[in-house]
Amino acid sequence: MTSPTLTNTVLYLDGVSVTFDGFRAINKLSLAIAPGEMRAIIGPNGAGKTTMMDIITGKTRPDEGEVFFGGMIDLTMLDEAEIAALGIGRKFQKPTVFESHTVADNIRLALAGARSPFSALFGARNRIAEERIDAILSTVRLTEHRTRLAADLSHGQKQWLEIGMLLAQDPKLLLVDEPVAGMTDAETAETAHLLKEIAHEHSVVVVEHDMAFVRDLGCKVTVLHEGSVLAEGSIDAVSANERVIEVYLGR
Amino acid sequence: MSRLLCLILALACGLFAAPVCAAPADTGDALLLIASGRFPDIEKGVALLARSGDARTQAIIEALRDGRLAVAADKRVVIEGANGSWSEAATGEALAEAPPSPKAVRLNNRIRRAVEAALGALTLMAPDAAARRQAAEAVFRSRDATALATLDEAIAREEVAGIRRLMGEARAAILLGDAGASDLQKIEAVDILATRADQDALALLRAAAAQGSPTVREAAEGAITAVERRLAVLSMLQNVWYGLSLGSVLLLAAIGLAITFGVMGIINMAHGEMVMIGAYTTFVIQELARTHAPGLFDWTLPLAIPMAFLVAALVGVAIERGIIRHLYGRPLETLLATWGVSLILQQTVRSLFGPTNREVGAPSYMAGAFDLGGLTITYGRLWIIVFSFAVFSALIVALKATSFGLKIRAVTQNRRMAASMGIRTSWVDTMAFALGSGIAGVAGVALSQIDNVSPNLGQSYIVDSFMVVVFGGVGNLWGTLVSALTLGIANKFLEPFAGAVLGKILLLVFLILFIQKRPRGLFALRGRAVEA
Amino acid sequence: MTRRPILLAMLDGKGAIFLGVLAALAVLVPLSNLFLPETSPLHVPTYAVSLLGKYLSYALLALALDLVWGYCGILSLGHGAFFALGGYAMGMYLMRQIGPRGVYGHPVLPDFMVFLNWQELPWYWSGFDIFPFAALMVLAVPGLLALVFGWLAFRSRVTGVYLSIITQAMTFALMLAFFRNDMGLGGNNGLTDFKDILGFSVQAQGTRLALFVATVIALALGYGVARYMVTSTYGKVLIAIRDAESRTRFLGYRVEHYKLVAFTVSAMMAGVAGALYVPQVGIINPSEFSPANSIEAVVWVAVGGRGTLVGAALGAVVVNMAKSWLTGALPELWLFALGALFIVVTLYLPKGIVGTLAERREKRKATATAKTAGIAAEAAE
Amino acid sequence: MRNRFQKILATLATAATIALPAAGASAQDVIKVGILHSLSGTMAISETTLKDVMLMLIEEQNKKGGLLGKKLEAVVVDPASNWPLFAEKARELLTKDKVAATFGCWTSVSRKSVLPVFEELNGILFYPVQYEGEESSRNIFYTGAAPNQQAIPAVDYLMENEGVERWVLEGTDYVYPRTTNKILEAYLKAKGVKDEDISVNYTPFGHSDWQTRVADIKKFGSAGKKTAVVSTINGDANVPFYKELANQGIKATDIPVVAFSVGEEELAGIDTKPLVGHLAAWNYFQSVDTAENNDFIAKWKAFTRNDKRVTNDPMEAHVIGFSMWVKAVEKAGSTDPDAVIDALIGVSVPNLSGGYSTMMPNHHITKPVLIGEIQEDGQFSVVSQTPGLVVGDEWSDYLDGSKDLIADWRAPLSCGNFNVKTGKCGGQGPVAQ
Repeated sequence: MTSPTLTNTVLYLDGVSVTFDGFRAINKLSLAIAPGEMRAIIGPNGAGKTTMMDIITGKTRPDEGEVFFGGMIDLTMLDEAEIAALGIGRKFQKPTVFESHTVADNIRLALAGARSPFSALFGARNRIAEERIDAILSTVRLTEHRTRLAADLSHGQKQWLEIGMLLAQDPKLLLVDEPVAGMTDAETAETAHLLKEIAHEHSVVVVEHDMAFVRDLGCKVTVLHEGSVLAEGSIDAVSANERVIEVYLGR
Repeated sequence: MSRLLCLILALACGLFAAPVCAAPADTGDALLLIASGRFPDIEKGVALLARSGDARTQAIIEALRDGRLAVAADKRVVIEGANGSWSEAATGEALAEAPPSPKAVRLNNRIRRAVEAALGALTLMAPDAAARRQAAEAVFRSRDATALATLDEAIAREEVAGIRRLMGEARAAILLGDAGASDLQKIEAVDILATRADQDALALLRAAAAQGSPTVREAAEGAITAVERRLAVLSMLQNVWYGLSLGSVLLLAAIGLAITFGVMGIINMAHGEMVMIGAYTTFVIQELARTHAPGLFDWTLPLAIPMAFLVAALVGVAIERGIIRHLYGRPLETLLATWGVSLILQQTVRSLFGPTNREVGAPSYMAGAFDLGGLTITYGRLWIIVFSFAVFSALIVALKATSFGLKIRAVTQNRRMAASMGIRTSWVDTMAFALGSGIAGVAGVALSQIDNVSPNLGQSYIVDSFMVVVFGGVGNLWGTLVSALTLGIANKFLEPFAGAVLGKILLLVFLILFIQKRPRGLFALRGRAVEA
Repeated sequence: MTRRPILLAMLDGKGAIFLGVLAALAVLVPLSNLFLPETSPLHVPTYAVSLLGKYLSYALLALALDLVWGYCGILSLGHGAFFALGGYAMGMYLMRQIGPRGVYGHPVLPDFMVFLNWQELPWYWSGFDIFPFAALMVLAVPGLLALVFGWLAFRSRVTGVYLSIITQAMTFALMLAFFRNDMGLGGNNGLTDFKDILGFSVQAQGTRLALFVATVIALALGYGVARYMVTSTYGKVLIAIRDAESRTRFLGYRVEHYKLVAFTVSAMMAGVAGALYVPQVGIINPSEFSPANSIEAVVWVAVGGRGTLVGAALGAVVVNMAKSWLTGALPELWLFALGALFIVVTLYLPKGIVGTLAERREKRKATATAKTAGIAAEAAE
Repeated sequence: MRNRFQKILATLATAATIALPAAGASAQDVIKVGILHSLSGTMAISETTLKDVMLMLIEEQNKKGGLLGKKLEAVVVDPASNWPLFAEKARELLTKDKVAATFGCWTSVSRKSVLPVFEELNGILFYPVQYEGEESSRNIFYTGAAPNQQAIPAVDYLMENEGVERWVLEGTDYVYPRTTNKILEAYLKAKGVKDEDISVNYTPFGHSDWQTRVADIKKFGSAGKKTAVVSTINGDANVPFYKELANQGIKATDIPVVAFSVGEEELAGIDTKPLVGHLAAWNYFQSVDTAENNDFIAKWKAFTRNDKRVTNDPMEAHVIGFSMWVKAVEKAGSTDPDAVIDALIGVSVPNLSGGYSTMMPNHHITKPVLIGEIQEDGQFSVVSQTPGLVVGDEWSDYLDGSKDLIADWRAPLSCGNFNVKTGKCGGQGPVAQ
């Protein structure tokens, strides 16, 4: 891949590899996400989905390859906080919210704005408009749980809260790792709807196992296998691809 | 034998000594001096006795050495034999009844030296090789010129090469200091000592270089530089050895912790007390041996090892069942509880055995040292190194090769999965903790050989142990091994320059900075597993 | 309720009681000491005043420790070091105040320097004869150490036991360093035989009371600062870090900066505690740096209740009172008692004394709010 | 809210009253004696024994009918080897328990920590351990040896009897070894020993790995001249030190070690066979063969119900101190501190080595100095004894800071640091300026 594609991508990976103690988690992975695009990434366990997210968000440094954001910013040079500040939000596989804070506070902490300890100590962060919190809570359908401790939420609600926190960050790119794991069908449908809503003004990358869910999303699909791209295209196209069937759907 | 000796001595001490040999009366004078009880006179007495060449000399001096030479109320000098029999010192004839209130002749260092020198000259031709070796060394130390002739004679008869060499060195030592000796002899002596090339030789050579004819001085200086070069290299090696032995001690102290803390994640502040318990077990076993079976004393350590393991392991089981079991998943709480436990254990031991140090003796094979190409290797340290490596490998095998080890690893890696596979996790926890404690106990057996056996024993090792485990990387036994040895050797190379205190400080600072570079120690696992 | 202005939010029930008690102590203790007759059961003898003062300076140390451990999960096993450094800064001031009244009557040099015949004062002793400077150092020295140490550690993301152990290494190294007589700080004997503070004799009853009151005030202020920090959004972030560090990072917070601020502030508090401790016990020496002391401080916090501030202070006082009492009452057995106390607390009061009480109240409140919330929700539909 | 507040206040108050003294209640028919020795922590090793000795002495005194017709009552506290706690406990003893006299402390730092307390509250402390000197307080009586009662005679012995020319001064890095070694250095130089023949080295407390040091000593000792080690190594570190000496085969006949802090108690922890001939200098050895001593040893073994228990120099110091105090109280006819302090000076009581020890005006006592060689049975055999008694010299003549100072607590001088040059009380004062 070369620069023309690079310039008009929000996220761009080229020839990225990383190894843990000899095991190649990511192998010459290349991927490009256009602005405003929604992309589903599927693949068997150990295909390197989560590791890819670690690399994009600066948690893991790649051994080789380049990772660019918005065309020109080299993510391999930055750490999590800086990358988050750039506008990349991430939702973990296992829902991680601040259990000993109320739902509202979870959102409050996530809302865009100054992040330095001093702004947090003296004012700035303490004067956050409740309206914005309300807005987000209503998008993620948690308004009535505003004052509850995050710890007391149901699994699905936690997933949503975390998505809500992503929204609060108001990122250009959302990385969503298995958002519907352990959700009821109703919740799953809800989530799909929610993500599509979000995708209107953000680029979204969704990692998921649940094929039905991916189908609901109705977006371009990338299949990872052993750390590199196996196939790319519409859900029907990839489901037709026999190598995909062989390594993944087949089982 | 004695006549011969007398003859030789006569030759040795020349004209003025000749009459001495003739008259055993001198023995009488010597004994009078010895009976005086005044150290300087006793010393004179010994010297006189040594020169007298009386057949009784050796017997008397040996008796003196062993504290069997006594002075009776009636000023007679007597020798105490086996099972309380007594004999006249001068003549050796046995006494019918015990002499009135015999008082053993007291020794001090000067007299001990005189005795050594005298016996050295006397036993140069003893039938027993060991005795001859000792004699040669004694003469080398005493440099007693009067022994020269005997020495020549002995060298001529000596078969054992090693001993002959020693005698040669002794001879050289005497000649070098002897004003009478010719330059040729002296230069020859210099060469012999140059081959010996140890501190003592160096000292002699320095002395020779200080006084003596230019030629001798020149030869000596040449030899000195050579010896010094050799010693410099040796001291490097010596440092490595010291480092190894210190490292092995650290390893022993830390290895149990590597299980309870490293593998199980329990911040076990009572670890040091487990070591202490092991040491006290050793003490108890030795006490039993002393009182009941003195013959078995050398076996106390081998015996103590399993016992210490057992005792410490049992205490471990009690702690785990009683306390730690309720704290899994709350590692920091374990710190507090085990801290409490350590206080209790210390006080318990203090009330049981008293607060003072207890004596744990060294069996014959742990005592003394031998020379390895100029390196002094002390047996105690050697055994401890061997021992610590043995324990380490045993542990590795236990964890890697046995089903028990497999279970431990399974449980520590994924408790729930292991449980669902039918492993009784709580049982495994207990066993693992017992294992860690037991090994700590075993370490105590070794440490009892080099350190205080007191209730504070554990406290002095706990901090170091944690350092070692963390530096090596928690949960990685090989890391613990490497870090223990690294810290040990580094410490020993720093000590000569920085001194013991500063050396240790530097090491700690290094450790802190090192953790910055590798926040999970030397051998950290990489990848996602760590985060989980 | 989250709209409540910060200063109001600060004072919850616990805090009010705590400050109330402190105020009461600050007033009642001096009064009873000065005006009640010796014989009255409520009379607090002067030596008891300094004893209380000692407990309270320990309480401040515990408070400082709780700020980092309770609220951002940094288990420091080296907080005794900051305490001791503050103490040494104060001790150096007090030494300089002795002036020519040392046994050798040397105008400037402390006694231990005279008989190890030092010729003049080392450079780092200069300035300590001026109280403001010394006071500044009480804050600056521990603060600076914490800043550097913390910057290194947090930047490279040293966490959990690793952090705990290197903090221990830090205090251990400092202990060895201060034991060295070449340090020019009195070696093993440390600094002692103080005479005056600000021109008043440290022995005098008045001074002791003043020091006690100062300690109470310092503790109250310390509580105020800590409480302000943890109730502000900053505190929320700290707790967020404690619960889910990487999540906080992915939200764009510079975790290391947040930790660093807390760690440094806490270290300074510890320094102040040490500075108040020294004139009341009359000696500062390297054993204050010993890892065991720092661990004990952790124990106080745990006993009182981690993450409750008030609990930490209470724990420090309770444990030390127990210690003072037991070492006198059953000198042979007190270690059993103390050890047992720690075990019992960890087993049966995992949240500590205050923590357990608070938990009960929280539960009640939580259920209540949940109900109201439910009702509100129905109303909304 | 309010009542909860009051509850807490109440609990705090009660807690306080438990922990703190309920003042008064000091019965009139007993005389309380404070015992301030660590029963836990690092110093318990040495100090617990002294606590037992005191209990024994007090029990005996009571058998004899007590003192001034009153029974003696021991008040034991545990300062737990924690120096600030020493000060706290001293305060407790003096204000809460109102003890008439206190016997205690081992380390210099513990004494330094309690000194201001005893001076402030005008108590009496008997300090039984050999120490560095450089101190004389009106309220402290030093029954242990000052450096001139231990170190210097030992060095003289080595020079005369062993012909030692080369010296290793090996010590733990704290004030006692530092001062003692300073004094010895000055003394040796005065005796014409050259700088290169003196090597001074300090190791940390509880130093347990002696390989390097012992090797260095061996090296230093093999320079052709007779060498000796003067050890001021502190209690804990001694066992590993001697074990290493033995292992590396350094015999007393090659390089003798003379120690000032190693007594029978310490040796009880070591197998002494390889150490025979190494020396120690004290004012008392268990092996001293006198009626008083044999009697004391017998009583001690009976009291501890353990015939393996040994006796040592600090124990004797307490024996001397206690009988001095008893005598002084009888002389003064009361336990009033000022009276007793004045009465104590000049009091002379039998020590266990067959002589009399007298309390001098500088609050130090006269003692014989004994040099002993370690025997196989862990005892010492006395190889030399100073002809007369030696007076404890509180201000060493070999240190610049203190050579002009003397202490004399008799009126009119009654000063702990009188400067004979300036004729003023209060140290060298002007001299230094």
